[in-house]
Amino acid sequence: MFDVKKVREDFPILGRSVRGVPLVYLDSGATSQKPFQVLDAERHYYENSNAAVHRGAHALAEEATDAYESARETLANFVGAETSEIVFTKNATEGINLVAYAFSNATDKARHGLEVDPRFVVGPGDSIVVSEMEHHANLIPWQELCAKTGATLRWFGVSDEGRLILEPGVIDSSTKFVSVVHQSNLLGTINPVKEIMDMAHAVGALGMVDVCQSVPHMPVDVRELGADFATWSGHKMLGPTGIGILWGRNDLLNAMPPFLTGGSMIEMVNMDHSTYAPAPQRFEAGVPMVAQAVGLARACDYLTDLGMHNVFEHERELTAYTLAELAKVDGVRVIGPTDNSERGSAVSFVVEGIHPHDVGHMMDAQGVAVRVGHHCCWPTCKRFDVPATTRITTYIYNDKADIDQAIAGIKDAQAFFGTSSKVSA
Amino acid sequence: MFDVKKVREDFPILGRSVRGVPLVYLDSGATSQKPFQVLDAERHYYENSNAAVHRGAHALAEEATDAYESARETLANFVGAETSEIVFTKNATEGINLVAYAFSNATDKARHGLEVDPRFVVGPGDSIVVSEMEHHANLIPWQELCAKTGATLRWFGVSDEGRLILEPGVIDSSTKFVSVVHQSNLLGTINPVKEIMDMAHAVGALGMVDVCQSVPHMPVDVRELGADFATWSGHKMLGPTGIGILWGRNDLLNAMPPFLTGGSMIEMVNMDHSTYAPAPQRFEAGVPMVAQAVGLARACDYLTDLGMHNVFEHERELTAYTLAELAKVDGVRVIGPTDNSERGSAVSFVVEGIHPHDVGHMMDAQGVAVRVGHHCCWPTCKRFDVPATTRITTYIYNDKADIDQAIAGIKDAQAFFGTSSKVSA
Amino acid sequence: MSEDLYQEIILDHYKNPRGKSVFMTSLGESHQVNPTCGDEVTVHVGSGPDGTIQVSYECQGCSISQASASVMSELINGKTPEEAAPIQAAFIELMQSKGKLEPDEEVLEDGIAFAGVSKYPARIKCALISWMALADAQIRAQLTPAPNNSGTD
Amino acid sequence: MSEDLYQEIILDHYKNPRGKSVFMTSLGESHQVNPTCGDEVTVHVGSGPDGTIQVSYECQGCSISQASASVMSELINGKTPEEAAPIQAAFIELMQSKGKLEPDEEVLEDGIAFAGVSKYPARIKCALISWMALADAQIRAQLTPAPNNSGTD
Ligand SMILES: Cc1ncc(COP(=O)(O)O)c(C=O)c1O
Ligand SMILES: Cc1ncc(COP(=O)(O)O)c(C=O)c1O
Repeated sequence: MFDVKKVREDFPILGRSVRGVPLVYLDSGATSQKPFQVLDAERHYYENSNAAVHRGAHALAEEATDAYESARETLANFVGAETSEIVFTKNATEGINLVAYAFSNATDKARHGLEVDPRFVVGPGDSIVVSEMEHHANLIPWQELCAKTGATLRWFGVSDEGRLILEPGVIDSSTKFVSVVHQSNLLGTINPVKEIMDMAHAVGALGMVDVCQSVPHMPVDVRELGADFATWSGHKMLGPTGIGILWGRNDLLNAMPPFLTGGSMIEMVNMDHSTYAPAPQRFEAGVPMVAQAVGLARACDYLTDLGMHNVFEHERELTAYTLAELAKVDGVRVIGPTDNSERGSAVSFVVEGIHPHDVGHMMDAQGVAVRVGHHCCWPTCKRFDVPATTRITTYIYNDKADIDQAIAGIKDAQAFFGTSSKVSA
Repeated sequence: MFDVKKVREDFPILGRSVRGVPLVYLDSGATSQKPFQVLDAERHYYENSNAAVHRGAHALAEEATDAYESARETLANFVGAETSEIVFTKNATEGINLVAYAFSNATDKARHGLEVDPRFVVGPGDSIVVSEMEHHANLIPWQELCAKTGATLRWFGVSDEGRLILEPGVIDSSTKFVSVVHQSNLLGTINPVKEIMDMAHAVGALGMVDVCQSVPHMPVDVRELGADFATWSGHKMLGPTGIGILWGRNDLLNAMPPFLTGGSMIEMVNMDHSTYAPAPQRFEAGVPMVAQAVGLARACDYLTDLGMHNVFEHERELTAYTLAELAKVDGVRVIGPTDNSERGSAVSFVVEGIHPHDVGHMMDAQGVAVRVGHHCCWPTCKRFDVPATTRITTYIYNDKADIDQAIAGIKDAQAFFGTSSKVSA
Repeated sequence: MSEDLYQEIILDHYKNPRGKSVFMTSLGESHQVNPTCGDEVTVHVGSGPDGTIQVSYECQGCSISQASASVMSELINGKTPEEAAPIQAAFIELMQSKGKLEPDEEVLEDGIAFAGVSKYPARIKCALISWMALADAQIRAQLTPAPNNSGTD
Repeated sequence: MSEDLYQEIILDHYKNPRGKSVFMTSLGESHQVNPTCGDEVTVHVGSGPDGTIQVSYECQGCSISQASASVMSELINGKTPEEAAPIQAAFIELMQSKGKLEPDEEVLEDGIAFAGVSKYPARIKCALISWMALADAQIRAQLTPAPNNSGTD
């Protein structure tokens, strides 16, 4: 196991005060903080090798291209993928949209008599399957695809314990695509994605897993997901803002029409017709986020040095502690699994009689940064009949003292709003 | 006017050696270098205020949101726009695609009976107009739109002098959209975009200007372009990689269907239906490139301190010098305007008997970084019957000594390949 | 601590909301949602026999949004559109002031308690949501001050 | 300077290209383009009476791509598919070596001059393009060594 105290030294921001008290950052599920090693790597790139990649023959351009492509290799190794299967996007949201647009673009082109891979053509009578615990990023692109093509959106429901209800018949022969979250950012649930992807493949559908909350927090091998695509963001795993990853099976990426089009993704260009490069270039139009790729690769190295198994174990322990401490506070209800198996470190809760906004505010006044709201899972909130939740999420730099501080904040809120007789120390 | 020597001190990379000789960077048209002020601003954000914007209520989230939205304001002021008209994208390529997808998405939705603004619905019989000097980023998205909708792509040709030929009839009553480049990245030509936008509006079409090569190099007021949309990249104007801008008239942005969908761009979300926020949020799905926005705003301030008029004058002078010096070298043919009016600082040329790749290589051996190839304007190369060109582009940190070094490299190439009797010193 | 946000007046309005259900005929209704937290408010606007505004509302949200709706109803109910307009403008101005405005108690009465909210960008929307719904409902009910300052329907 | 890139041998092949038009019946043709610079090469493959490979090519491109095509034709023309295969493999390996491989003159002859090119990532494609076209044309002409190592058609 690693030394949290030592890890914290790598994160200058954690030494900060907010509202006059020391910062306790428990919002890594929204975005993680960055170690100086990542910031140094980005800066080193800018100060030494910055140039347009894949477009120049001079020395700097060669160095920049090498830095960018090496970063791709690091990312591929981090999740057990082939280098050519790693597409850099600006965030996970773009990754999911990229795949959704492969369907609408292929469908449009098929209508105009162009040759496309039939697996990406959808229309009335076809279905797309998601779940009731999806982040908006893995819901709305599919709603939009259905609105544009006439396909139908279906979803797996969620049990009172916050587990997926894998009802038979949701996925059936009409299903063309299945996309589910690996670890829910609101409930913390870890879903049996391999089983779901197998269900998809059994009916000839393709499948994607939203690994935004799993790749930063546990060892993930994309081959073991059983999926065709997976996507996540760099900013949640110690990396810079503005970069994400789409992993896709090579044969599928090469069977998809392009998404964003322009420079660097072409093979031949004429005024009236163009042909396109193979993946991953096909999906990286324009000058890409080179410095961010370099920074993200450094973040992978940082996590690899800690060991992703250790990261998972560290957070498992913190989650157990968080669940236990919350259980001791009267009037607190956890939304999501309360037993610590098949769940990650996101813990959402509501406090009886106090709106999550007010809970979060009282915690913030103690320096505790937690997120309040629907966490971009509004339908999940509705499923649990709450307008919003307060959410604690942890990472490698958090310890039990941080959780204690959060609990104290909750008790403060209860005392302040008079919903509890116990006043915190 | 500003002091180039002092400016250079802000760019650590310019002190570098490549291939054993001092670097002469003449490839800013591909991407610019970054002053330490921009890098410091990004780092300061990461080390002090990093959090997910628009999604948290805690102190850091408020600071991050403020940093991000202040950056938007700075960008708006830089080009005379309203703050709500500035959409952050990952690069200019995304900006153009965003607009192109507004058309294909609206067209798809109209087909399925959904209410959309008819200005964005296109089909057979409609035309889209570009020019023969467009960057691939402003060509292929429109080819793709036409392939998906049955609309027809038309274009203005280019004269031997590298000027647009504004033939009547190219834009006519069938035209739904016109998109042209402000300053060609290959030819250097500055186009009469106001006139072209007026032609578009006269037939009821909407119009966009690709300002990738103008905003970094001259004062640009988006209102004076006469356009409905304009787009550019941050990395060409001293800013970080991974960020660009789409400017759009507010009423139009709000009349467009969304492009990327997911978190932060919503108004209401249900499992089967969602509604969307107004612009600019509508077009910024997912956690955005916050640090990059902060860095880019700092780049705007840096340029504003120099004065964009001064930047333009400085480069005008350098361009005049470059054209004059190239004219003295036997066997060099400039592709693009040779008189220094209505042109920017990109100077493309071919050297008789030597392939541009070889010219560029010999210059690189002298430390001179220039770009060789089709510069993502392959059809423009074909128009001039050259496979590629060598291109000199300058910026605020270049001076005449840099041009001298480039000319020496060209002469070296001629001597080496035996195409000239004069051997360089 | 949180004194600048949670003034006594705010807590009082939160715990004892005023004017939640005024009996009236609704002439205009507006439903507003805060997309970042899911809070919802519905405001109905009617007209009294003397041409004054009648307001009723339902609000699901945090203490700030509930207290603000209560204050809003107390301040606006029974005012003519002409009397209400400067109060509405003053409250919106206060919320946009980033804590830098000294509110006028003559105009805003209990509303001055929200001065501290304007220092918390994420909470400003909570305080404003019922006022936004009011303005929208007034337009629908055509109960804005004459001459009609339309343009946002 | 540029000695490691522009060897005398390369300049010689560039200025005096060998085997540009071999008279033959084309059994397979491949047109390849370098998308970053617009260079184009077309390679035709035929078969001699003794089952050897005949190669002819047209090339529009830089000195490296032209010289490489010339060397390619010189090395491959008149070889059986079995004899050609190790030469092709050796050249590709050399190009991917980042300057760290000592080329075998026995196998590559003039091709060893390209060792320096492998240090310039942006030029490797130039050196390889004609060899890629050759491999592709061979597959189309079914002039690959038996047993057929297919899988890339
Ligand atoms: C004129 C022009 N348009 C569009 C682009 C595309 O910009 P980016 O690659 O940053 O998206 C460029 C630069 O490459 C350009 O010079
Ligand atoms: C499960 C899940 N999916 C998707 C996303 C979207 O990621 P981003 O906003 O970085 O695109 C997030 C994070 O916000 C997430 O937690």
